[in-house]
Parts: sequence; C-alpha cells; structure tokens
Amino acid sequence: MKKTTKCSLMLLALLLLPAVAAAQDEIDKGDNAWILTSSALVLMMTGPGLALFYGGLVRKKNILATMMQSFAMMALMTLIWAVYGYSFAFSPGNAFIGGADYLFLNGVGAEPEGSIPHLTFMVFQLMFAIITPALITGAFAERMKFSAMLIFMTVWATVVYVPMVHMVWGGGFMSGDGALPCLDFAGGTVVHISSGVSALVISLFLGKRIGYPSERMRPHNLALAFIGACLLWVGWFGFNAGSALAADGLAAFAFVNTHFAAAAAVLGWLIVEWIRDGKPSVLGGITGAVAGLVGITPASGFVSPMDAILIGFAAGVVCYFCVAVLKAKLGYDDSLDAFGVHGVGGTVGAVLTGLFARESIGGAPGLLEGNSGQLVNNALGALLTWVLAGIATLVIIYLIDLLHGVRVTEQEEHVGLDVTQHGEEAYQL
Amino acid sequence: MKKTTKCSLMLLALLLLPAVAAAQDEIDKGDNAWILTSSALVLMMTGPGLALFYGGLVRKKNILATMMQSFAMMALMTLIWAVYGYSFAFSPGNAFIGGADYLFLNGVGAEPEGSIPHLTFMVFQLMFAIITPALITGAFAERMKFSAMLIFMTVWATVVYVPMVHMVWGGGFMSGDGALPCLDFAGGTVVHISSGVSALVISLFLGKRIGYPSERMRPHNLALAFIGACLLWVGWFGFNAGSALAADGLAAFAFVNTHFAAAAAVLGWLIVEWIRDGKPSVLGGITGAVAGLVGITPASGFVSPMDAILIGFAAGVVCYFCVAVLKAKLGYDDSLDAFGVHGVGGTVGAVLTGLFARESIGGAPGLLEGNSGQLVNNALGALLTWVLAGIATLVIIYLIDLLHGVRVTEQEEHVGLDVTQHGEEAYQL
Amino acid sequence: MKKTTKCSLMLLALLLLPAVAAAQDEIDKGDNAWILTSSALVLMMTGPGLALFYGGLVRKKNILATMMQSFAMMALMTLIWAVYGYSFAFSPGNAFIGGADYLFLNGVGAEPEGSIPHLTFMVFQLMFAIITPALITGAFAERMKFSAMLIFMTVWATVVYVPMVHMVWGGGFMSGDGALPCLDFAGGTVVHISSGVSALVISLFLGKRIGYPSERMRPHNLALAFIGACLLWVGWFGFNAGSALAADGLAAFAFVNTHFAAAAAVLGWLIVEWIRDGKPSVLGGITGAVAGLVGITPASGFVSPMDAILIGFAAGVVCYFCVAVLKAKLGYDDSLDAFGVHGVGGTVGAVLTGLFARESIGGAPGLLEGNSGQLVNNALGALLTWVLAGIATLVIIYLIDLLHGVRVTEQEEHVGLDVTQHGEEAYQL
Amino acid sequence: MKKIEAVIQPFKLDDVREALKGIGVDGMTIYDVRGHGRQKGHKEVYRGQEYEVDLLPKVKLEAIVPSDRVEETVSAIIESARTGKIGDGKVFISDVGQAIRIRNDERDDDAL
Amino acid sequence: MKKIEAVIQPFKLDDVREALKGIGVDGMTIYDVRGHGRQKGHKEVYRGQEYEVDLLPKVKLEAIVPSDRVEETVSAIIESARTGKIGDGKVFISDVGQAIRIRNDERDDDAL
Amino acid sequence: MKKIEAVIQPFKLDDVREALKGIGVDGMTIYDVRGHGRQKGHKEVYRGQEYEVDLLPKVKLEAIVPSDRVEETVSAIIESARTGKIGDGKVFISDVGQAIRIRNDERDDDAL
Ligand SMILES: Nc1ncnc2c1ncn2[C@@H]1O[C@H](COP(=O)(O)OP(=O)(O)O)[C@@H](O)[C@H]1O
Ligand SMILES: Nc1ncnc2c1ncn2[C@@H]1O[C@H](COP(=O)(O)OP(=O)(O)O)[C@@H](O)[C@H]1O
Ligand SMILES: Nc1ncnc2c1ncn2[C@@H]1O[C@H](COP(=O)(O)OP(=O)(O)O)[C@@H](O)[C@H]1O
Repeated sequence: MKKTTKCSLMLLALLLLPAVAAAQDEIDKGDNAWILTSSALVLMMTGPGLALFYGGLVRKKNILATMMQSFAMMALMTLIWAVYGYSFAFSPGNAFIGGADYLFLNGVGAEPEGSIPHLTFMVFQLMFAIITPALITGAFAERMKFSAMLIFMTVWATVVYVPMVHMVWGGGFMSGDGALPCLDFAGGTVVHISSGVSALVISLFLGKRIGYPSERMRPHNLALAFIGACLLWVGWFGFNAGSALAADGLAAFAFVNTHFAAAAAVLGWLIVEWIRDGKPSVLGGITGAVAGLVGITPASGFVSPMDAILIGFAAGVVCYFCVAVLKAKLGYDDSLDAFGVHGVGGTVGAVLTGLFARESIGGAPGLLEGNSGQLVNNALGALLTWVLAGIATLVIIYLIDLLHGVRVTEQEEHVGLDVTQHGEEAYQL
Repeated sequence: MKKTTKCSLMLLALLLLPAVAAAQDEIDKGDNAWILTSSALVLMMTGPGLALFYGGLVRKKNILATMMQSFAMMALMTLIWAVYGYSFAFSPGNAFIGGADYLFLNGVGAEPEGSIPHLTFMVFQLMFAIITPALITGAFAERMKFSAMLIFMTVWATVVYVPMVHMVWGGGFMSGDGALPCLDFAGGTVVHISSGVSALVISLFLGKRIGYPSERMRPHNLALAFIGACLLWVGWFGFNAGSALAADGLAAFAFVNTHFAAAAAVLGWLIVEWIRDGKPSVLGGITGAVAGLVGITPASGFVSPMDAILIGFAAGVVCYFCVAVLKAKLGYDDSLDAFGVHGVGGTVGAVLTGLFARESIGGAPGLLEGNSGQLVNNALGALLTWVLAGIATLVIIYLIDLLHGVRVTEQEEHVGLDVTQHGEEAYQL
Repeated sequence: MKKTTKCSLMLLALLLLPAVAAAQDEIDKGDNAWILTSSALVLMMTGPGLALFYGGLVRKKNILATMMQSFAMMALMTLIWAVYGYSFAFSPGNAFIGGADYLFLNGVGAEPEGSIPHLTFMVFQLMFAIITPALITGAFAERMKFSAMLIFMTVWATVVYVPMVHMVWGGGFMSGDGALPCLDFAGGTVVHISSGVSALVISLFLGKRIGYPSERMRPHNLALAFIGACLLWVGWFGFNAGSALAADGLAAFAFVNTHFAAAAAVLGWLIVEWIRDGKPSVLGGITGAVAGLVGITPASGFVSPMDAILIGFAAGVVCYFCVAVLKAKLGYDDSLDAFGVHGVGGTVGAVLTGLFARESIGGAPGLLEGNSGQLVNNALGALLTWVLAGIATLVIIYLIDLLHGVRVTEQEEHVGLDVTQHGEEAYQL
Repeated sequence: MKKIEAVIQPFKLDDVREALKGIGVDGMTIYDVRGHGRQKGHKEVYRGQEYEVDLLPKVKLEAIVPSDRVEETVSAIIESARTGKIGDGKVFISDVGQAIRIRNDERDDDAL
Repeated sequence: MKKIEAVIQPFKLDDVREALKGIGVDGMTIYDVRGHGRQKGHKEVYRGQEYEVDLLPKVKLEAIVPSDRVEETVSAIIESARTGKIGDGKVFISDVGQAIRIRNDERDDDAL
Repeated sequence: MKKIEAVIQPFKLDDVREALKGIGVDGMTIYDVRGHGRQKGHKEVYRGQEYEVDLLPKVKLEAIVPSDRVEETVSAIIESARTGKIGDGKVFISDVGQAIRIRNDERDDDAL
C-alpha cells in the first residue's frame, strides 16, 4: 500500500515531470541507511536463515541439497530481477504486468525514488524476490531434481511472482489506485500466499517421499533449524519495517507489530501443543514464531501493537492445526510445511488485516472501523492469489515433468540428494 | 544516564506541556534508523546469540532445553512488557516503580520520545528485558523444570527487573535526578548484576547437577558456542551504542569502547589461561570476550577508548579467576557461569565506571577527575542491586519450589531435558 | 578512492584550518547510522563469518584452532590499531607510511571526519584490519603453531597492512592525489591481493599437510561453511557499501554491485563445475559467491550494476580454474584456497576496475571510457602489492621459523590442533 | 546362545525392527557403520578435487539369541532387509559363551 | 582369551572405567550404540506427528582379557554399572582366538 | 570363517584399505570408536576445570574372511597400520559360524 502510492506516484512523476519529481523528492540519508540495512536483513533471511531452518529439518543426507535450493535463489532471482524482473514488476504497465522501461535496470540509478535512491528500492524489492521462491522449496524437499527446481523457479518467478508484485505493489489492479485495492503492507498475498499455495500444489503433484509417513523422518539437526528461525525473526524486521521505505514512525509501528506477533504466535503454538501433545517443543516454538511473522506481514503497517498480538496468536494456533491435524488427515506430504505455515498464515493475515486496519496508523480503515469493503477486498485478493498461484503452478510443474522430469529416482532418494544431486556430503563427523 | 535525562525530561514534558514537547522534540530519521537497527541487534543477542552460546556448552541431551529457555523469553517478556512491564518501568511514578499510564502501551505511538518514535524507544528497551532473564538461565541449565522456569521469570521480571529499570533509567532514585544518581550507560547494574546475582542464588538453591563435578560434562559443541559468542559481540554494538538513543558522537564512543573492551578482555583471559593452564583456549577466548562486553556495558558512554581497554582487560582477568578458581573453591554449580561472568563482570564495570568516567565524553566526571562521589554512588548502586536481586530471587525460587517444584527428577536429569521437557532430540546424526 | 579524497581532505583540513574544517564538516546522523551498522557487519564477516567458512572446511580435529585464528585477530588487531596502527595508516605522513599524530588514538574523537565522527571512521577501518590477516589463515590451516601465527600477524599487520592502507587510502602514493593513483574502492589490493599473495607464500614455505593430497581431507562440516559464506555475503554489504562512508547514492551503487557480482559469480562457478565435474555443488556455490564478492570489492563504487555482473562472473570462473586446476597442477597446499580466491579474485577485480570504471558513478573513468591510464595504474598497483606482500611475507615467515618455529610437530598434526594447541575438542556428539 | 550380527541398509532398519518385534525378539543393539563390499561407491568432488567414496553408510544390528531361536531370527532379518539390490548386506552368526543382565545378575538365556 | 562386551548406561561409563582401572584392566574399546530391550522408550512429537522412540542411547564397552581374568572383570563391570533399574544393560562373553599388537607383533596375552 | 577385528589409528585407515584391496579383501565394515590402552591421553581444560582425556579416537575395522585367508589379511593390516608408536592398535581374531548374504541367501564363504 504505502509502497504503491509512493512508487506509483514516483512512476507518474518519472513519466510526466521528472524535473518536478527531482524537486519534490529528495534522498533522506536516514531513510536510505534503514532500507540498505533492511535489504541486508532480508537477504539474511534467505541465507543463512531459511536455508538453515529448512536444512535442519530434513534428514542428514539431504541437508546440503535443501540449503542449496535456497542459496540458488540468491543467484538466480538476482539475475532475473536485473534483466527483466524488476522492470515488469515496477515500471509503468497495465493492471497485470509492468512495462519494459527498466529492462537491464535501464534508468535505475541513484536518483531518488521517494526518499531513497531508486537502486535502493530496487535491491530491497529484489530481496523479496529471492526469499519468496525459496519458501516454496520446503514443500518438495528431499525428492526434487535440482535442475527441475531451477527451471520451475525461473518460470514461476516470471509468470507468477513478477505479475503478483505488479498487481499489488507496482500499480496494478490490486494496488492503492487499482480496481480492487488490497491492503498488503509487506507481502501476505504476494509473498506468502503465492508461495504457500504453490508449495501445496507441488507437494500434491510430486507425491510423498518414499517411506512417508511410516519411516522415521525426524529433523536431523534442530540446532541448525533454531538458528535459522531466529535469523528469520531478526531479518523480518527488515522485511516489514523496511517496507515503510523510510525510518519513520510507520517503520516503528511495523517493527513493533512484527515482534509482538511473533511472540504471541510462539505462545499460541506452545499452549496448544502443551495441551494437545503433552509438551511444548522447541520445534513448535520456532515454527510458531514463523507462523506469527507470516501472519503479521500484510498487517504490519496498518494495525496497532495490540492488534498484532491477536493476529500473531491467531496465526500460531491456526497454523498449528493445519500442520499437525489437517495435513495428517488429508495425507499430503508438504515436507517442511511451506503451505501449512506460509499459505495458511498468509491467508489468516490477509483477512485479519482487512479486519483490524486502523486509519490512524496506515491511513486505511478496516472492518472494525466500519469499512467492511476492505475486508472483502482483502479476502478477494487472497482468493485471487490462491487461484492464480495454484493454477499456474500446476501447469508449470506438469509441463516440466513432461519435458524434463521433476522427481529423483527411487535409488537417488534412498541415497540422498546431497550425494546424488551435488556430489557432496555435509558431515564427516 | 543519557537515557534517564532524555526520558525523564520527556516524561516531564508529556506531563506538563505536550505541545511544547512536540515542538522541541522532533524525530531524526538517522537516529531512528540506528535505534531500530540496534533493537534488531539486541534481539539477535538472545536468539540465536545467547541461546547458542549456552546451548553449545551443555551436554548433547540438554541443548534444546537450554536454547528454549532463552527463546521462551523472546515470547514471554514481550507480552509482559506490552501489557504492564514498560509502563511500570518508564511511565512517571515514584522513586522505585513507574506508573500505569502506559498499560497496554496506551499512548505509546509514533510521537517523538527524544529524537525517535516512542515505540522505537519502547521496543529497544524491550530487547533488554528479553536478554536479562535469559542470562540467568545459564546458572540452572541442565536441571530445571521448564514450567518452573517460566513461572520464575514472570515473577522475577515483575518484581526485580522492571523496578530496577525504573530506578536507574526510568526516573527512579538511582537515575540522573534521583537521590543516588548512578552511572549505568547500558545496564551494568540493571542487566548484568541483577541477572548474575540472581543466577548465583538459584544455582546455590538448586544444588549441583547429578555427577558434578566428578562426571565429565564437557561442552558438547563448541562450534555453536563460538557462533553464539560472536553474535553476542556483534549484537552488543546495538546494546551499548544503541543506548546513546541517537546516531551521534556518543554512539560512536560507545561503539568503539564496546569493541575495545571485548578485545582487551579476550587477551586478558587468554594470557592468564596460557600461563596458568598451559594453553590459550577457544572457550577461554569467547568467554573472555563476553566478560569484557559485560564489563564495559555501564561505562561505554562515559569513558575513553583507552579506558575501555583497561576496563575490558580487568573484567577478563577478574572473571577468569572467579570462574576458574573461586567457583571450584566455593564448590557451587553455576553450570554456565552466569554469575562468574555477568555478576562479577557487571560489578567490576559498575565500579570502574565511577573511577574512569570523563565529563568530556558522557557529561559526568568520575574519581579520576576528582569526583569521588560518583565512585561511591556506583559502588552503592551495585551493592543495592546485589541485595535486591539476591533476596528477591531467593524468596521467589523458594516459594515456587514449595508450590510447584523447580528441579526435574533424577531420572529426567539422566535422560536429559530435551526429551523429558520438550519431547525432542536435537540431533539425528 | 572516495575514502582517500574525503580523508586526505580531512587531513589537510586538520593540519591547516581545523576551524574551517569544523565549519564545513558536520555529522550527518544518517551517514553515521549506516557506517556504524556497516562496522558491525564487517566484524560479523570475521566472526562468525570467516571463522565458520574456514572452520567448516577443515577436518574435525582442527575446527577450533581454525576458528581461533580468525577470532584472535578480533582481539590482536584491535589493540594494534588502537595503539599505532590507525595512526601510521591514516595520520598525515609521507607517500608510504602515516605519522604519529594519532598514536593511542590521540585526538581521535567525536569530531566530524567527513560527515561521520572520527571514531566511527576509525572503527570502520579497524574492522578491515581485522579481517585482512584473518583471510590469510586459510592458507596454513591445520599445520601452524598458534604462537607463530600470532607473531606473524603482528609483524605482517605492521609492515605490510598498515603501509598498504596508507599508500592506497591514507594519502600515500597510490591514492587519489598520489604519484600512482589507483582505484580501489573497498580493498581489492589492500585487503585481498595483499592477504591472498601472502597466503600463497606461506603455504609454499610451510609445505603440504601430512597426507596431502593422498589422504582424504574432505570438509568436516559444510553446514557451518555454508553459514559462514552467507554471513560473509551479508556482511560484505557493510564492507563495500560502507566504504562510501555515507548513506548516499554511491552506497546504493556499491550495495547493488556487491550483490550482483556475488550472484553472477555463483552462477559462473556452478556452470563450469556442472560442465567439468558433472554436478553443481554447494561448496562450489558458496566459494563462487566469495570469489565474486572479492572481485567486485575494488570496483563496487566505480562501476554499474551490469558491469558488476560481468566482473562477478569473471571472478567466479577464473577463481574456479585457479583453485580446481592450477593448484593441483602446481601442487602447493593452500589448504582453504586463500590465494586461489582472494589473491586471484582481488587481482581480477583490480584490473577490471580499471577497465569498467565509469565517471558518472565513481567520478573516475576507466579504459572503456577511454582512460587507458587507469587500467595501467590499477594493474601496476596490483603488481606492486603482489611484490610487496610476497617479499615481506617471505622474509617475515622465514625469520619467525628461524627464531621460533612455525609448524607443529608431526605428532601434533596427527592428533589435531584443537587438542594440541588449545587443549579442547569441538564436539562431544 | 548365538550372536547375530546383521549389516543392513539404513533405510531398512524400521522394517527389520518390525519383523523382529513380530517374532518376539526384543533385545538388540544397533549402531551406524560404513561398509565396503561389492556395491559400487560414488564420486564426490570438492573444489575440483575428486574422491572415490566406497565406504557406504550401513546400520549394524546385533542380537544375542538362544541357539534355538537363531533360525527364525535370521530369516526374519533377511526377509525384511532384502531389496534384492547389491548392498543389502550380510548376516554373521557366532557363539556367545555367557550373557549376564547387569541389573539383577540373571544369566544366559534368562538374560536375553 | 575372552571378549567381554558390555552394553551400559552412558552416564555410568566413568564409574565403570574407574572400576576397571581399579583391577588393572586397561585395554578397552568403546563406542556409542542405541539399544532396545525391556526398558520402555519415550514419545517424541514433531509438529503433531508422534514417534515412539524405543532405541535408547547406550554405550558399548569391549575388553579382550585373558581367560583367567574374566571373572573379576565381569563383576567389576556389573557392580559399577548397576543402578538396579531396567536399562542397566548386559554383559556378553565370547571366545577370541588370537590377539596381535600391531606395533610390535606381540601375540595373545602379551598383546592385551 | 574368521572375524578379524582391527583397532587402528584413524589416519591409517586409507593405507589399510589400500593394503586390503591389494590382496583382494573387499568386504569390510568400519566404525569410529574410542580406545584406551597403554597410549597416554592428554589434558583438556575448560574454564579452568581439568579433564584427563584417555579415551582416544580410533577406527575399528571388521572383516570376515575364509579361514585360509586369515594369515595374509592380518599381515596386510599389521604392516599397513604400523607406525611403531604406542597406540597403533590391535588385531583380534575369532570364529564365525555362519555368514549369509541378505540379497540372495548365499551362505558362508560365498557370502563374503
Ligand atoms: N566380508 C565382510 N566382512 C565384514 N563386512 C562385510 C563383508 N562383506 C560385506 N560386508 C558388509 O556388508 C555390506 C554390503 O555388502 P555388499 O557386498 O556391498 O553387498 P551385498 O551384501 O549385496 O553383497 C558392506 O557394505 C559391508 O558393510
Ligand atoms: N538380546 C540382546 N542382544 C543384544 N543387545 C541386547 C539384548 N538385550 C538387551 N540388549 C542391550 O541391553 C540394553 C538394556 O537392556 P534392557 O532389557 O532394556 O534392560 P535390562 O538390561 O535391565 O534388562 C538394551 O538397550 C540393548 O542395548
Ligand atoms: N584388551 C583390549 N581390549 C579391547 N581393545 C583394546 C585392548 N587393548 C587395546 N585395545 C585397543 O587398542 C588401542 C591401542 O592400544 P594401546 O595399548 O594404546 O597401544 P598399542 O596398541 O601400541 O599397545 C586402544 O586405544 C584400544 O582401542
């Protein structure tokens, strides 16, 4: 939202009166310092953050392959973003997709975009383009070909992620001045629903890992997963508070909301776990934290800290049931619960944002302030994202399977992906 | 100190002439960027920092439980702080405890507190409220019930930490304009003495771990402890330099002092170790670093970089002897030396701050500049903290033991806390 | 470059008209926030970053000793820098070495140096002085005495690093207004060539590890190496973008260039590996990233993002061949490829900076903009660094070996350095 | 009493344990090993340096059983551990002179 | 010569080693194992998915001793390893045909 | 058939495997152990607390071979594992009654 106005304004400016733009827009070094810091924090979320969170949860024979799937995004998405991704996401276009003005970052330099250099805005957005596909990898961990993964992500980023960004933040129809304005401060729909739903589709398409669920597949190194989860928490401050695109009061709100929601989600998850499974677990605590962080993402710049506690708590409890109960019931194998945490948490957050949004904070009222329309818009936006991501992913994965094959052989799955995909072993202990 | 003046001034302002306050106080985005960054750094100190530092030092069967004790504080203290902790610490009150104005963060928003949003100040302080109790957990590692730990920390934060904060930083009697003004830039008394002394009391109350010291209890993973210590060092820049509450020259002093003290303490510890034990060790190096960081904490905004080297060196050497010699002599089992490092290092720092403080840097002269009063005040402040924390902790732990029981069963201690408290194992290697 | 002008200007100012300097220079809190943050990031590169990257690659019995070599630099270099290093690097001197004005940081305080406090500039530079020698340790891992390492680094920092800094950034003959002005934005020559070449010399002098290459010496924990590499990547934003010494547009350029080069180098390395060795590996990916980061270091503030992609790609491919092919051919044992990555990558970067530099970005044109002189200068500068570092290192190591002995005994090498040098074991798993 | 030592594929452990539980063989001790035999290893490359890895991860299961239970125990293991592919592993049988239960000094068959 | 294999509780290792040192049995080889027997396991839950863990961590100690020292060795182990609770472990004794000290080719009893 | 158990220095493993390959002994199972014997341990100090570490890392290699191949196998191991220093390790030989190849039920010598 903030983003959109800021940047669509910018786009307009760029088009009509650059002179004026230059005049009215000036770089604020405090803002730039914060967004550069935030960009570094968001990259840290993927590497080492997410890579460890996922890598610690798989079996020993697959840790490297799992971390590599996140790490590869740090390289692949960067080139895609530089060549055409950023342009089709943020340069002026239609309601669904941006234009070609910024191909090869043409014209993207040090000049101010809002109060920060255009390049700063570009690279901050890039970090989101890196982690989003990386989130999906949790669903097909331990059984997907590395080559197939690379192909899938390239296509997915191009036909799902980039358009989503444009629609919600780049001036498309779900953004501030679009046909269906949705409130998504830092990526509930764009990042979490899109990746979570795609994750579900792939895990259904690929089928279960050999031996699941009969064979024991306990996390091989929860210490690594713990480090990863903590770094995700810390990095998320850049993700959400950085989305204010300034070091202002709104950033402070987003920062506090992010932290409060994570804390509340930890308690939410642990309490349910304690009651239902008899003991509160570390894996539960860190998973709950991530669920809360996901849940607050779209709301972080629109709600109050106390609202954030409620949103986080809700996300923690709901995600627990999806992961621990629903998944078992439905019997699909979302290896690391990319859907259960991101798809579900993102949806919860998107809807609750429409409920709790306060005009005094993010400039937009929600249902509780009598603006029922916003709740409807956000629900619709979430639904649309489900549909788009779901269908597109199914088509893509189907085609890649047809032309290239997506799953490793049974033998390779037994031996493990580290050795078979990358010719390495993680530990010589 | 800085804090106090700044914030008590603020409080006054809020009370009497908000309009004027608003007039004279304005948000500086550079300051806000730095304090938001610092807040993230301080959270990183607890998770993953401290969790790893402690988790790597225990036996394999207890790593998760140990990390969980720190992680739980990230959730628990956050809710306490949001509901009443911040209010009783920082809203206007009497000499010992704050008031109820900020309950549920009522009235705590984006308006400036000094040069940063009030929420930024609140969340920065919250990160301190998280790590302080987490530090204590090192003393009762490997033998305390998770439930008892939660109860203890809730009570301790309420009756020890929050009042301490108010007294020293919140306008209480140990703060700038109080009856006994102490110099504590970033928490020598509030954070380290209070947690360290409480740690000692608990370890004495709980008694030794089964098999201590006869059975071998070597750190199970020094690589993790190393990561933790380094992240503590890095995060400490936010802890101390962030306590300037601005990105100004004072922050630069605090930053440099922090780094110099840590470096000097590493050398101090290693030299003694090399002489006394024949070899300089990695565990010694990282423990020394933490000791130095603790020692400089109260002084970081009051002394010169060269003073910082002396303070760090002293902290390193003194802590070594307390940990390696004194503890063995007295024979208590402070599992991870929470007292030996934080209680002792904090005391050394508090006293030396009164010795070295320079008016030209922090605005307050110490003994070396002829102000013997400051040394006395700081010593008294430290003593008071010892007494308060010591007695309160004893009462609390005694009652909890009576009503709930604090120690796990012998069988549980043998099997390990990971399995018995959380139903998990860390490694499937 | 930027640095030089800024600081030589400052030095001039300090000498001639401090009053004026004070007048024209004012602290910008946004800049200070960013450089303090960057300083923390650069320290994180050494600990835990580099320590893990190296520690994960050695054999289990040497991880602590390897990490300790980096950690010790965090303490040792700090004291050297405080006492005389900073002064001889940055206080006014001749073409080769600085003066004694800043001994014991005399006169280095909160007053502005450019737009940041002098202390901030000092500590930011210190973090470079820490990581540079730490990089060298990769070459003699698993076989050097800890004591010899300390002696070597002390001398090396004094006679190689400090003069190099002065020559290139401190107003010496390779800096902006010197006889041979070289473009080195963040340390291609000063940091990477100097450390990489010294690494080569030591590994040749020490000879191979017992059993190399016949015995299997696979990395004992690639998960740790992965964490380290990612933290290096994240920290490098502070290293390069911080070298703008401001949170301005140039910082944004350096930030983006850094990230793009790393990404391109990952792809470069993996593609070659995939073709040549049959599989793309995680170790290859993370090594490639570091190679790209090294390559872009001197260029980061002078070239465009698209140039950065080319530079990164080149660095990745060239370093691969040096590490995988050349080393085997020449048969020296640079244990962790400190030379293959830093020496080679730094040289590639230094030369390509002279090729791609754009006046519009860093104020200096390169060959492609018709300024062939710059390419020559940079090549000469690189060559000079090779010679200086190479010869000096050989002399130093030779003398230390003569007077003290540098290599551990065969028995110690078998048992491992953790136990024999530090009396510890890393894991009790 | 006989000691039955079986070297099996790690991913077969759960099946084998099921099978043994099925025939009431409860006592066993297990540990991870690396094995070499006819099964081909694989190539690993680290920074261009090749390693032929021909020690593959296996699990070793030891069960001491009364002589008259050897037959069924062995066949239970073999059937449950077999995939038919090279690398399935081996079973070795040897004599055990005495067995003692530390807890209560029970001896031999009673101790198993 | 006899091979004495003892599976014991990990936290008893130091005591057992003391006891053996006491009677002058120096040579031994030790490794970590997981064992199953009468001792009940425990439940672990990961994201709601339950696992019955009934392979518990134990330590296995092997000592080859001259036949005439078996008695005292075994009793030393048993006494020092006993807690009286289920899970204390077992001792197994079997024959060893030959022992050789690699360093100097000493054989059998001299090699122990 | 005989079971040959060799406890050797970890850094000698590659040499020993070469030697065995040399004489065509392919089948073997290997695992890490800690051993105590005449070799002196070392001191470790953690925060001033001393530990005498006298369990040293060793590698244990097990090979079941036909009785007529014991001689050469043992000498191959001994020669390749020897450094002449205390700690080189030991070789123990014992009987194996039966061997079975899980994959195809081959027995005894054919199974090795
Ligand atoms: N002679 C032997 N002595 C000890 N262990 C053996 C022997 N032969 C095979 N093994 C073990 O059995 C495992 C499988 O044997 P292998 O020959 O690879 O396949 P298969 O069992 O199908 O013939 C080996 O990895 C090794 O651990
Ligand atoms: N028949 C057996 N074969 C091999 N190992 C056994 C056998 N029975 C028991 N063990 C080992 O002894 C350990 C303890 O045995 P258990 O029956 O649990 O307790 P107790 O020794 O008190 O009867 C087991 O965990 C297992 O490692
Ligand atoms: N009696 C024994 N039983 C089992 N293992 C033994 C015995 N004696 C020695 N070992 C193993 O052999 C290793 C080497 O023995 P040691 O006496 O230290 O050196 P050496 O083999 O040169 O005499 C020991 O660490 C231990 O693992």
